Amino acid sequence: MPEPARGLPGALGRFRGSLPALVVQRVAVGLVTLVVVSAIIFAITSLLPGDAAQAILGQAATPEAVAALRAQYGLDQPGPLRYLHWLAGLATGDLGRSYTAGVPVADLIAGRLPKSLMLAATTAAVSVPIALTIGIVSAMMRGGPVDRALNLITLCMVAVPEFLVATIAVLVFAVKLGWLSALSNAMDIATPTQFVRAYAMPVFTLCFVIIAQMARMTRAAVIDQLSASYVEMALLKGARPARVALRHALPNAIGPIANAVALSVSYLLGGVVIVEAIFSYPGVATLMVDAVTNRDMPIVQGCAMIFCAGYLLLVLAADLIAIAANPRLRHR
Amino acid sequence: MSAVARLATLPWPGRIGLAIVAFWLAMAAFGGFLAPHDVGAIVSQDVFGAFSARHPLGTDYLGRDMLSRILHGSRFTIGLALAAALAASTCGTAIALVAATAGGWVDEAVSRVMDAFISIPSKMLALVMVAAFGSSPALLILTAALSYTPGAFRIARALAVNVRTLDFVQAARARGEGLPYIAAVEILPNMVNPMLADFGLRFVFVVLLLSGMSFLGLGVQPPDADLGSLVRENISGLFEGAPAVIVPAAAIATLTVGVNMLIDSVSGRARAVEA
Amino acid sequence: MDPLVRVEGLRITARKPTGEAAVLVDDVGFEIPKGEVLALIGESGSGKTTVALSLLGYARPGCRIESGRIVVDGIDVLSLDDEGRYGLRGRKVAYIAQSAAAAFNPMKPLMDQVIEAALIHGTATRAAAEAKAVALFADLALPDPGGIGRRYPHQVSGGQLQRLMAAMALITDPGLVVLDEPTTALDVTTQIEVLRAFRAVVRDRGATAVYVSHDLAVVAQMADRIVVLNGGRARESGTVDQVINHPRDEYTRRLVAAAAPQPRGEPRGAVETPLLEVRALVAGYGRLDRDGLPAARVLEDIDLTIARGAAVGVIGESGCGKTTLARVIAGLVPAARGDVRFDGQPLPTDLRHRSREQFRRIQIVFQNADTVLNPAHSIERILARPLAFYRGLRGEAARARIAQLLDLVKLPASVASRRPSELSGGQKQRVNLARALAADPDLILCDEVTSALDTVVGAAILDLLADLRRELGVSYLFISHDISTVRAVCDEVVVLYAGRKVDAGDRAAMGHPPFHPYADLLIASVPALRIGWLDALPRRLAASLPPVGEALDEGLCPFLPRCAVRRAGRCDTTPAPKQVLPGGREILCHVSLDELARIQSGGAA
Amino acid sequence: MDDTPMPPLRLDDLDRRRIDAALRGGTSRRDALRLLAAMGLGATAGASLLALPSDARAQAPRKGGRVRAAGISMSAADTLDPAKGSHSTDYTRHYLFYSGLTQLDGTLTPQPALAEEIRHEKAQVWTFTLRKGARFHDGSPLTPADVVYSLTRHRNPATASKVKTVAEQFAEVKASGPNQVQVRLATPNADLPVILAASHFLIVKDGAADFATANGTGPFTCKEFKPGVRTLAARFEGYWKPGRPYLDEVELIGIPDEPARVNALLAGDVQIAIAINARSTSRVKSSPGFAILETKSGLYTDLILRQDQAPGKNPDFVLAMKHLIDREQVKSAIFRGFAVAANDQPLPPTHRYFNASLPQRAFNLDKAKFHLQKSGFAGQKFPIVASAAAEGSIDMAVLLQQSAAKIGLTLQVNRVPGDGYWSNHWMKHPLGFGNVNPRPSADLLFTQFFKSDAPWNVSGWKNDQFDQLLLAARAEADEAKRKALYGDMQVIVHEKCGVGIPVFMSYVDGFTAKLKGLTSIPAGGFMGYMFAEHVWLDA
Repeated sequence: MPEPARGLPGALGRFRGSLPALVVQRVAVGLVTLVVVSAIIFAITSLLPGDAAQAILGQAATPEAVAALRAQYGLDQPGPLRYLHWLAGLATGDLGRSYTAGVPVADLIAGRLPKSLMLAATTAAVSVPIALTIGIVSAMMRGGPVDRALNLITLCMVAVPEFLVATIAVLVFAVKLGWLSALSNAMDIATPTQFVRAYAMPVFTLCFVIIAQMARMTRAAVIDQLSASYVEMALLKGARPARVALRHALPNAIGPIANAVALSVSYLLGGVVIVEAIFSYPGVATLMVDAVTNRDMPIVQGCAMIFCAGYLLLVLAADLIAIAANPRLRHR
Repeated sequence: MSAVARLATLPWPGRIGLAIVAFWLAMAAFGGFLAPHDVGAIVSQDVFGAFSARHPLGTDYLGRDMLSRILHGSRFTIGLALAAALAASTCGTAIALVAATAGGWVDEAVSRVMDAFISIPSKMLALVMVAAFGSSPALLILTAALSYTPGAFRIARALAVNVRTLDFVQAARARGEGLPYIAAVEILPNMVNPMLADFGLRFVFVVLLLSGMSFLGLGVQPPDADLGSLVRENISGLFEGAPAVIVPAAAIATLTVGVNMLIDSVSGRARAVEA
Repeated sequence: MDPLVRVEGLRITARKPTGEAAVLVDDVGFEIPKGEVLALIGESGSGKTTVALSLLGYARPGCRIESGRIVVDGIDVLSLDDEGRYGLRGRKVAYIAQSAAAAFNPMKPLMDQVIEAALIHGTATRAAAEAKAVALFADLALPDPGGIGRRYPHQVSGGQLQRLMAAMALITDPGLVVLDEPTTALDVTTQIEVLRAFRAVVRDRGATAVYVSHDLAVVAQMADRIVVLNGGRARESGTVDQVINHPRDEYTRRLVAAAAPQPRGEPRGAVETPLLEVRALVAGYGRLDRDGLPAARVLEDIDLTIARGAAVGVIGESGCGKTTLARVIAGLVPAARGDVRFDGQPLPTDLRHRSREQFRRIQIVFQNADTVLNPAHSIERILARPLAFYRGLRGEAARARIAQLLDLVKLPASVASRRPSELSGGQKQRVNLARALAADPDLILCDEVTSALDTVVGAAILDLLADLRRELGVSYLFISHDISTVRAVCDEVVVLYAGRKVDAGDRAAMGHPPFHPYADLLIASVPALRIGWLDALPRRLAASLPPVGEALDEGLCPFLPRCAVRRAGRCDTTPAPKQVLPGGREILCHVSLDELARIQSGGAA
Repeated sequence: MDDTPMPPLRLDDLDRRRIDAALRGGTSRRDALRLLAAMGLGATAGASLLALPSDARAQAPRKGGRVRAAGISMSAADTLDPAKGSHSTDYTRHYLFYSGLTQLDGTLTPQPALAEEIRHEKAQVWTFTLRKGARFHDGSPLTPADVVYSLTRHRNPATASKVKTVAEQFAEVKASGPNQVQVRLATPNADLPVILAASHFLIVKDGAADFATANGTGPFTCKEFKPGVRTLAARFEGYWKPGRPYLDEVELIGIPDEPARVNALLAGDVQIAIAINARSTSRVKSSPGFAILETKSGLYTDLILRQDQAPGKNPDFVLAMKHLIDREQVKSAIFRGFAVAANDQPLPPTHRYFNASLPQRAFNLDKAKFHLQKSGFAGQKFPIVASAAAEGSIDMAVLLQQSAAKIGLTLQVNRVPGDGYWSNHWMKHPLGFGNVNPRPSADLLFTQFFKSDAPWNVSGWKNDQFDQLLLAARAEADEAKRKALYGDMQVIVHEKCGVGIPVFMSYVDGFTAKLKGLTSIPAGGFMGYMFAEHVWLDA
């Protein structure tokens, strides 16, 4: 699940100097993080019993067959050595070759990443406005029945297992009503109608998962600001509550909100295994899960890199938005 | 103002939440003993049976008594989720305190590692962990804690950094206090309430992770099943509206909502009192 | 004729989180004829702001206007519905808040905020409103009236913000303006400018105003009538002259007395062995450059000596480096140059190299009592810590000592069990002080200990400090922006400007010219409790100076741009010399002391 | 399975010509008869050969149309290399694009396919005469070289073939004529034609190594193949079966989640879905316009008791466990009746070598208790390893746990992840589960899973008598004798082997009623994974 954010993102505290400088610094730090991730991934996956050779042969795994295959994949080399090889490859932009499929990992990911991004983007496009609206409304009516109701609803939404939401949605909209397609393998989409048919339900399901998070964070951030004295000042100028919330409080809350959104959206890259499985949506998350079950470490690593990079980019974007929105940081 | 004192003056949502939480805690504690049937016993020929006198909550996909299975299952969901969420929040806070008070490269390094962990999808982590060490309650807790500690850390660190700049911390430094004292005695108590609120959501996440894991065929060992697994294993009864799907789902919903109602009003109240 | 504002039997209550109601304002009533300025005087918690806000039909969250009647310009405010109130606020009644820095939205350009009310109420088109705003900026003597509107709050000074807020209030030509402590957050030198500007606009427009303040001296300059509030009740009301010159109410008398603080304790020569010696100190913040100097230098070449049992005051406007000085001595900010000796021993300016004993003997009391006490701990725990930490005192012994300490700072023993949030500002400051005393220190660094407090409470704290010094023989480094408080407690006074020590001398010497031009400005800027003081200000302080073109290079007198007596060809070319008088008086200036003395005793420049 | 109507392919007079050729052809009549025998075609079977299936008479197949089929799995590991095929979706994909030398029919009897004529000497030296006019998708004709390459590549470890062990018995494979291939086996094996019908032995182009796309002689050409996404197949006009296939296009996808698969079918997103959970069948049947096809088969999930370690070492414990299996409950509770009770031996009742005289072992707590006491393991606690990888094993384990509790035996179910199950858990625990797909040939089944030195001798038992019988049966060409030998082997396994086989499960496919020509081929779901070339869409 995505994670909440409070206050300005940590990096902003340390933020010194110009925007380009910040970006450069963050990208550098990001690269370090990527290496850390790869190391962690490698460490934990090396705990897995069995390897690609055994996984591929399955029931047919006889010792000599396995040995032969290991030799073929270079699995007979010591683990750390393989890791270093992989790192070296990464440095030259080569993610390595999949054991099971035999094709370059880059190709496999390239085939699916656009789909994952599309799903994430669509979901974000739908959920973020809804979440912000809910958050702002309940912030304005904080403590009131509307606030409580929204809070309860969003909580219930996040509380239902997503595979249940997905299955119910399919049952209703695809099977019973026949409006939408039960599958969204997102192949041959030409018309907007097809697009909607394919994406409506995965997006719907994912909205259930992430809206609550963002809404609650937005609410918190806006309420934070509503207690500021410039808000009282605005009220004393005769501004109506809506104007106060939207024109005054909201701009000041953009930092934390952007951060919360970034975290939620980053979940849409790697956390959507279940939705991808149920709608047989060919995304990167499924690719990684399969890779884990097939012990296809190059793919696992590659996907991990993608997710991490995506997460870092999103957080960076959030920080930049916060900076752009904040004159104190903009004009220095 | 002590937690107990707070509970005494709760507003109605808090009281409702308290009631729900209390109910589920009771279920977790004694449910197993109240169960009319053994958790694995097949007691009926008809599967996905409806609500009936013999089986108040119907029967599941094998014809087992749902009431008994939920009574047993709630123990796992609540136990695991509580333990994991607690572990995550505590570890996250502790690490954040160290990072925030030590600052400098320690802070940097810790933050990088945490970022790294955040960016690893929790379900993926669960998959690997279970595949590597087999599925036991301890491991499930460890996994969930591992996935949600970084999130808690993020928040805790943000809080700690804010508190760190406050005058009373400066005063402590000027008094010559050591970092551990400042972290534990000066900063920590002022982070408890927001972390408490955060704990609520984290609890939900763990419950969801557990059901997510059941989807991937992980989770507690049969014949036992956590609430999420109960929903999952009976999902094919959904279209005929079998209680076997609806009841555990409802259970999860009430549980998570209850916990959050309680925590929201407790920490909210605390804030009001200090303000 | 019939008054513009009539308030009758106003009663406002608040609901505490714990449930029970508290009366904030009880049975308050007054009238304001059109064109008059009424002052609401009282310390914090007296309900003055609550009353002021009620004039806009506004009560802070958790507060409720229970009963009473408020009529403004014929409108019965309390009977208005939401729409009616929106129509009233910012149109009929405008508000100027205490801290402009907080009251401006940091995210929006100033102009948008200044004209917002006009747009909300549709009193003018955007263009017309902006034109009007620019005119107001000019009237309020704001620099670059045409352009300042495009800036953001963080880009202008506090004084300017305060004046911008006035413009914001006047943009709709409201019938009534409510000014809530509009200058409290400002330096005295800035305060004058702002007061002048306010007075000008209020007078010119014949506006009716409510001026909320805790400072009689300021009110004496601004108001026609005064209502003295205390504990939510009106203690006395009358014309300014009546209230400040012939106060009837006992509380009012205390207020008047506190307004002009009297010297406390006998001045003592610095004959004894020096306790603290600061030599050629340079300090600041940010990265250190090649020669170990910080990016932002805050203190330049500071010399300072505090004798055992002496009290040295450091004054200067905000940002002059006085707080940094205290923090360097406390070890919170490392010194880049120079050395600090304590009791003859060199004192490491880095916390980590100080012994616990050194920590114990030097205690710092921070300015803001609200944030300096850990809200999560009880008072007992707060006081117990230093006892245990420095002296290993625990259990009964500690409890006994805590009782003593509380008694020492004149607090009831009952507060021990409370939490800071349950104490008043003055009480917190006493606890803050008690915590320092718990260490039995030789030197206490007092950083603006009274500036956050009301005059009466502040005065009490000053008395306390003086007593403690007499009884315990502790030394003080007393930091303040207010020369009168410093004069009240200190033997010697050091004047800092932009990190430089520009003037220094003992209390007596600081009582009369010659002064360093900045010290002169500082001293003369302190409002006197005298009607018409503001108009009677010497011209040299009023004079607006041509700006100094090029940036000053290091070493030159930092006050040059604001200096009324600057000498072209000297001040802007060579660093100012240190002129020393008998009695250890030091002044950093080119102008000869005689000439300074002549100018400052009223002669022409 | 005499009740199942013969697939329409029987109509082709081409097939009749094949039989005649076999009967008359160069070979001696004895060999030919023996061939037929080997292929299980007694006189009766031969007669049924000409019987027209009812539904086929009812309406003539219609050409055209597009079908989307939902398999179980899809992952980056999907492959177009027959040798690597590891699950039903792979097999189905391979049958789309490739043909084998032989092909199984509704009775699992091998019919010559790319091999027009099959002869053998003592079931050891086999000669295949290749069909003339069979072409690859790239237009090139089928040559002996292609066959030789396709059969020999399995032995090369680099191929990572699933049937490497099976292919070990090909002592020599060589072109023995312009369009003849000769296979010499290490030991006689009358079931070679059956073995060669398996998807792994489908014929690829000589030298084929890169399987980014498929070039076979199968009914469809590969239009698009995205591992883990979908396979798109278009009709191959040059297919060697005249008039086949009927469908213009077939799209094969995988939907791992069973409810999702059923929903996709009922929502009309797919026209046919494999492996419908028994619990969902009522739902599919009750939805108008949809039907299910149950294929009774030899598929089973078996309880494995290692006999080379405690407690399985003890024959009484083994018997106790076998008596603990409540086959009726397994059948009804877990498989909702879509299974037939098994008798702790691997041949299903439908198999032609099934030993009907072997009495059915029943669920009997008393006997179980008796044997448990005798074994001395009463009151003890054992972990029993189950996994989703072995279908139904988790539920079976739970049922077993229940009945075991009744006789004072504590079984602790240990569910392990499906991934890595076969390499890390299967056959590695004292008590565990396995899963065996139907093997058309009894010999193959016994050789692979029960021979003492078999790589998958799951219970690790050693029974010389059994091994001798196996070799004898393999060489024995006389049907009656063979059946007797296999009968004895079934008894031995039933009595002694540490393998408990509760039920044989049915394959259940769900499909839209518009889809015609779908019949059972018990080698697996989807008509033994070969549905694509047989079915057509009604207008």
